[in-house]
Amino acid sequence: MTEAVNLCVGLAMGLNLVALTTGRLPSLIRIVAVQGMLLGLMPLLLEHWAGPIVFLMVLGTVTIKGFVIPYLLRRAMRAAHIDRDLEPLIGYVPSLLIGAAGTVAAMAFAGRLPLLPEHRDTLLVPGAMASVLTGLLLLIGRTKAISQVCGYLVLENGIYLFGLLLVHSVPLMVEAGILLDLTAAIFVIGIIVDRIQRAFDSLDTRKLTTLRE
Amino acid sequence: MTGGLVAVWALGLQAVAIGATRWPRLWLALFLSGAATLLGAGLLALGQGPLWEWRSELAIGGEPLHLRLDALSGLFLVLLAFISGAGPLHASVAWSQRAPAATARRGRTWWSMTVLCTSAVLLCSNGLHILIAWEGFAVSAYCLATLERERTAVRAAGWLFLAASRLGTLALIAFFTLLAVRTGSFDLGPMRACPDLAPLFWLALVGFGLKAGLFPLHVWVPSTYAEAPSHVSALLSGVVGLPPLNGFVSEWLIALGLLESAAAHADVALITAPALIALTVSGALVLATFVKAVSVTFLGASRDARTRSTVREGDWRERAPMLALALGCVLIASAPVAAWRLIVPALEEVNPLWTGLAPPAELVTLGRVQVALAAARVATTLVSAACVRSRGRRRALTLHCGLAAPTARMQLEATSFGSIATSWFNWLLGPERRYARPRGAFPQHAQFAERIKEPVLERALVGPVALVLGASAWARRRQHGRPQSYILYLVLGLLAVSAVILAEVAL
Amino acid sequence: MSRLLHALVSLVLLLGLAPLLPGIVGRVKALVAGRRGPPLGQLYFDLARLWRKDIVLSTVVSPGFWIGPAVAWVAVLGAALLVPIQPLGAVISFPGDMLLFVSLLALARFATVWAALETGSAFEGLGASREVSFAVLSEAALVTALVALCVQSGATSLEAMLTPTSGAAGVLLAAGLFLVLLAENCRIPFDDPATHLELTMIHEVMVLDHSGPLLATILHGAAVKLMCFTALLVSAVLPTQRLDGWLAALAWFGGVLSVTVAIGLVESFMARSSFRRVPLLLTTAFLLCFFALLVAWNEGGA
Amino acid sequence: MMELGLILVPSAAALAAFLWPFERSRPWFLIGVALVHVALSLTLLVAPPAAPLSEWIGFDPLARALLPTVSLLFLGCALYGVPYLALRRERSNRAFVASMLAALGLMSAAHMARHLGLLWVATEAVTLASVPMLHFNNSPRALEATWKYLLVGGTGVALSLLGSFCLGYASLYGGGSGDLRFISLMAQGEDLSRPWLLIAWALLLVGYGTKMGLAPMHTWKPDAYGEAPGIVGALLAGGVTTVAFAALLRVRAVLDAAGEAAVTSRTLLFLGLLSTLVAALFLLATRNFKRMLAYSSVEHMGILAIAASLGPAGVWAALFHVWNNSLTKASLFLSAGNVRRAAGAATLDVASGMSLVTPRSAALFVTGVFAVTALPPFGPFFSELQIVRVLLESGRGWSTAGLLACLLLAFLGLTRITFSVVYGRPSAAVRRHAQRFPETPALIGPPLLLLGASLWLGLFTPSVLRSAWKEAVDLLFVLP
Repeated sequence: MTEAVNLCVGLAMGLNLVALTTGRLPSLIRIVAVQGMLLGLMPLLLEHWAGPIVFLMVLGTVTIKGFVIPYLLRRAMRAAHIDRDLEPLIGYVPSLLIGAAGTVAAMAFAGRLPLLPEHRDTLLVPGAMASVLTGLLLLIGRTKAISQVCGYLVLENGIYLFGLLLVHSVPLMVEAGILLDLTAAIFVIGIIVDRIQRAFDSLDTRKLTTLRE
Repeated sequence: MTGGLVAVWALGLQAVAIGATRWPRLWLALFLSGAATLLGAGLLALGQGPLWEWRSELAIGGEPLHLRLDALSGLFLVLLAFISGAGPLHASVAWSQRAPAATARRGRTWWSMTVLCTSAVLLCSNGLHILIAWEGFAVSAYCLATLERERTAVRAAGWLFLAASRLGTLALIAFFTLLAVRTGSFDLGPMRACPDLAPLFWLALVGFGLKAGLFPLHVWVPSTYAEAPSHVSALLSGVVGLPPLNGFVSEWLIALGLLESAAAHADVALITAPALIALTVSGALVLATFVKAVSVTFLGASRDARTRSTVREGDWRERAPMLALALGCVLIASAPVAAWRLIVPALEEVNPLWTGLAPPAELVTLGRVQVALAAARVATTLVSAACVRSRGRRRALTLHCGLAAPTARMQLEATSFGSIATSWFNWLLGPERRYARPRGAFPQHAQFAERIKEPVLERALVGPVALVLGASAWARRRQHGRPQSYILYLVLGLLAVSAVILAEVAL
Repeated sequence: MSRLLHALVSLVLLLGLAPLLPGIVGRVKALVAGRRGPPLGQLYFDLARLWRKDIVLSTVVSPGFWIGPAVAWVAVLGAALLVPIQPLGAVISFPGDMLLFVSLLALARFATVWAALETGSAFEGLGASREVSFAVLSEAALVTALVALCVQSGATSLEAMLTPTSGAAGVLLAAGLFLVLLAENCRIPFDDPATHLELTMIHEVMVLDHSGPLLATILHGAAVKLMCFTALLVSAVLPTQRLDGWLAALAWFGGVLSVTVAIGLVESFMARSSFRRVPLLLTTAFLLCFFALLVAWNEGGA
Repeated sequence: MMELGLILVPSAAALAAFLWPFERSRPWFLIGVALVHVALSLTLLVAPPAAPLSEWIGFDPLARALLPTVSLLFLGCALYGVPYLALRRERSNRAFVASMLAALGLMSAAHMARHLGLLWVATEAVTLASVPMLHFNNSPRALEATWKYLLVGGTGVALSLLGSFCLGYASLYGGGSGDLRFISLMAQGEDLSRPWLLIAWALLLVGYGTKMGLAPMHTWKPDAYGEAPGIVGALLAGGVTTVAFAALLRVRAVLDAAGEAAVTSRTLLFLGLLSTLVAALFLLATRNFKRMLAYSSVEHMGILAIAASLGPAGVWAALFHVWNNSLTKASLFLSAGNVRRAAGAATLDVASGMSLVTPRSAALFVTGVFAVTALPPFGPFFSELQIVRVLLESGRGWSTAGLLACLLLAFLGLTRITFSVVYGRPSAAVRRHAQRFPETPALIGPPLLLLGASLWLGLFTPSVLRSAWKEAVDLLFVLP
């Protein structure tokens, strides 16, 4: 069981690093979608009792993160006629180095944190931290709105991963609420991205600097 | 009927007057009766009337209302009543004919508010309520001073006044809260019994000193007095400076004290003798300055043809209050003993040791000498007037040393007038000079202007202000509109909070 | 009754004898220059003549123009009444009257300057500017001298504090007060009352536009002021109080006469110094008085 | 059960308004719901339920201390909203009205949430519900502001979710069940795992601090408040920030129960002072009077954070200040909205001499600025005085001096901008533009009412409110 979890989380961590290096938006969207699906499947590995509600949730998560959101992002990308984020504020190589260092630091930091015995051998905590860091790095370092949305998704994936630690203690109602909220947030962001594309005829956030002091 | 109740009645009248600003005559009647009542209250308190205190269950801002009228507040009430009563009479012309109706009404409203708030400051005995009344006074005074706010200079001066008074209020907030922390309540009653609170009074000094225009807290004074209507300046200077005695008599008392210490050969004379000399020098400088200002403004011929045609003399309503106030000054100067009697109960409030202080014999003699000299002045003036009336019929141009066509612009300017005295202080004042020397055989244009930087506003404050504005500009550049950086700030905030937590845990 | 008599006698002496002093000064100057000069009582004739004359007023002046000289004259007279005339003593005397003395002189100055500025003339403005500016220094010197006297005697009224001293303090004080006298009365080297170049005058230029009785008042006031300062100097230096009766009066008049002659001699042998040097001279006067104060303090403390 | 009405009535009304087919009558939903909400919350304020509904959600003392101000604020906004939306007929108000009502319901839910996860869900939902309001103007500028609001605010909210999970793990590691109900977290007390607790606090403070607008996480605020209609600014500045502040108070109570009061105090004081300083500096620099209001909001959030760092008396003063700030700031946003509409722009280059164009709104605006800068006798003066007093009582002289200095700078900045907007001469273009937007009593009344409420609150604070705040403080500082 632990191996399966670790495999999934390890894959997700690898995808983080790939996401930091890619300049092509389609592949970034694909990476984030795969990561989302991978993590969406995790409850099946962790839950001892996989009732229909859990299945429903997994199905919902996978559908939304793997298909709906990527579809929205691709549509916006095509409308804007871009497929690259060529001028990142933090270059690809520095991003990769920072990301790798962050992953290492997350491993080391998680090792020093007090963890319950059943979590001590899993990669859940370092994986969550690395994803959060990657997400922040993408949010800070990229200039295209789509890349930033992807960064936000990676950040959320990290938090989701951390939430799996509490999967037995957080009531399902609340968990469903959290998931619903996160999804709605992505939807709203997607809509706004779409409108930005229409209003500015671009998805370059460097054009969004009218509001300043 | 005690003075306190009369004072409350006066406050009520003032409040009613605010409601009647739409009808100038009604307002004037209400306001003046309010001022008269205030005067009565002050006189009652100054007379042998007992200390009046009133505590109410009614809480304003969580503090029970506590009013108190002693002789000291009574004295100030009397002064306030005089000055505030004279103002509207002087202004009734300005506020009814020349200014638009709206300005006139605003003026009436804020005048009433100012007087109301000032009386409230004098009556309240709870720090919180004093703060409320004090700030109310600041805002009303600001509104009064900027009645003609169409002019930029007026707005700038008003803003400076407001800023300075805000600084004062913050100092007072600190003062009263510290007091409340030490004594447990905002009520000033317990304060009188706590001598160990003395260091706090520096804060109060800053707070009240700003409004009183004490150096170096005077930054707002010159521009505000210059830009506000004259009666407003009079109220501002009269209310918050509140000179306990008039001009010479008060200075004479101070100087006499200094002199006696010198004569007694006390050690303190090492300080007081130089102080006396410095007082003389400053007095002479003030004389020079005053002569300069008055002469350039009022005397000689008008430099500007436009002024000649537009400015006209005010009527009796404008002049009468000025005359009344001037008469008051003359009376105090020539009857110092009476003024002394008026002051002593108030002084007892400040320091109980001064109870029953008899006017010194010197003061009695001084009063007589002043009266005699005044009589002599009147007599010689009458003789001089008679001479001029009988033999001064001929009129001629002022002597100009043969200049054929003198113009009014050839009179001495203020800058030139003061140039000798200021030149001695160049090393200290560092005046800015602008020349345009006359050139050629028929010079068209020549100019000389000298300006001295204001020491606090233009020198001492320049550094800190530049620092704050620099920091502000730096912060402003950080808000540049790039959301990427905003998220970076968020991360930095997280790091900063973590650092604070780590530091706290490590301690 | 005797006080009233005393006051009347003093008034007559002051008002009557004052115009003699400028005459003495003029005669000394003339003698030194080898001329006969005007009669001693020339100023009396001038005053009488002026008093009968008409007044010409400038078109721009207001009543301050003719109130000024009147007020100034009363103020100077009041100040003079505070100075003791031996052996009679001062007419008015009370603790702290020296402050009144200084302030009355300032008032006189203020009234004169005001009247001068009424005309709007650039000349008179210049004169007024000089007058008020130099007054800052000369008043400082005067007050320092008075404080020195005060420290020395322990009294605060002019009559009581004018106890003459000998030694260093006396010399310093005499020199300082003499300089103040010259400056306050616009004598050479501070001002030249006899010049005809308005640009270089102080006092005379301020009264250019006054005529008739007004000018008479001003001239008489100036004479009283000279008298007053001379008396102050004499009382501060000569031990006249120790003598009695006629001897004191004689000594006092002798002192006044010699100070007046000294003024004449100074005017004969010195030239008017340039305006830039005037502050220097006045500062010297101030320092002399200040040293006198220090010496007096030292002696009093010992 | 009555308290559920506070959530359900607005939510149901939001749905109904969304389906309602008539543009002109739809805004009246706002007033109807606001009146019901005010009636409910005031009834509950005077006669609170004996016990909270459940351990998950309920009208507990903290909700009682804060929720009524949201109701009153919303009533003011609703009264203003009807005439405002009548002026904006060119835009459909369907999404606007529905999301306003939804935001009210969600804010009520957030105030009444007694479970950290539920609280988070409600807060995030409020954030999302305010998006349609933010880009109601649908201009590129509004879109840009919305984007930044979503991106920065979303990141902050995500961090607070991470923080919530960390708190849960602290409980789990400490032998608890990982239950996120505040009551059980507080009961666990010192058993909570300390490292996780501190991590959770840092994340939650930054997360909810972003929502509150504490510096340096405040960057979305000027953009959002500057571009949104005044009514939205009022709701965000007076209501949503309050929700985040209440969340921080509840989390802080957990930390205090675990014996970490020193850490919470120190960090809150740090962020509070930093916020007042940053706000003061920006107030000196900005040239847009609606952004000015945003920075003023940052300043007041800083003051709240400072007050919250000071123990029971400080929190009491903070609750008082929340009321004053909500009502005053809302009034200010509404009057500023009037001025902005008449001027056509909010920058100082355009808006000038507005006292001649919109005299009543300009007078209200100036009075509001005076009120918000704590000039007596308006409410903020009394609460800030109380805060200064508690600061001095706790012996933090230097912090007090710093706070007072920042207040002075903020006052200078605020008055500078306000006076240059209000006084001076209006340009001909502004005069022409303003003729389209006459000042009607319906647009003046609501800000006037709110300002009056602030005045009344300061001078004569009702005893029921005083006791409500006291009980909330007792709830937060009960030691197990």
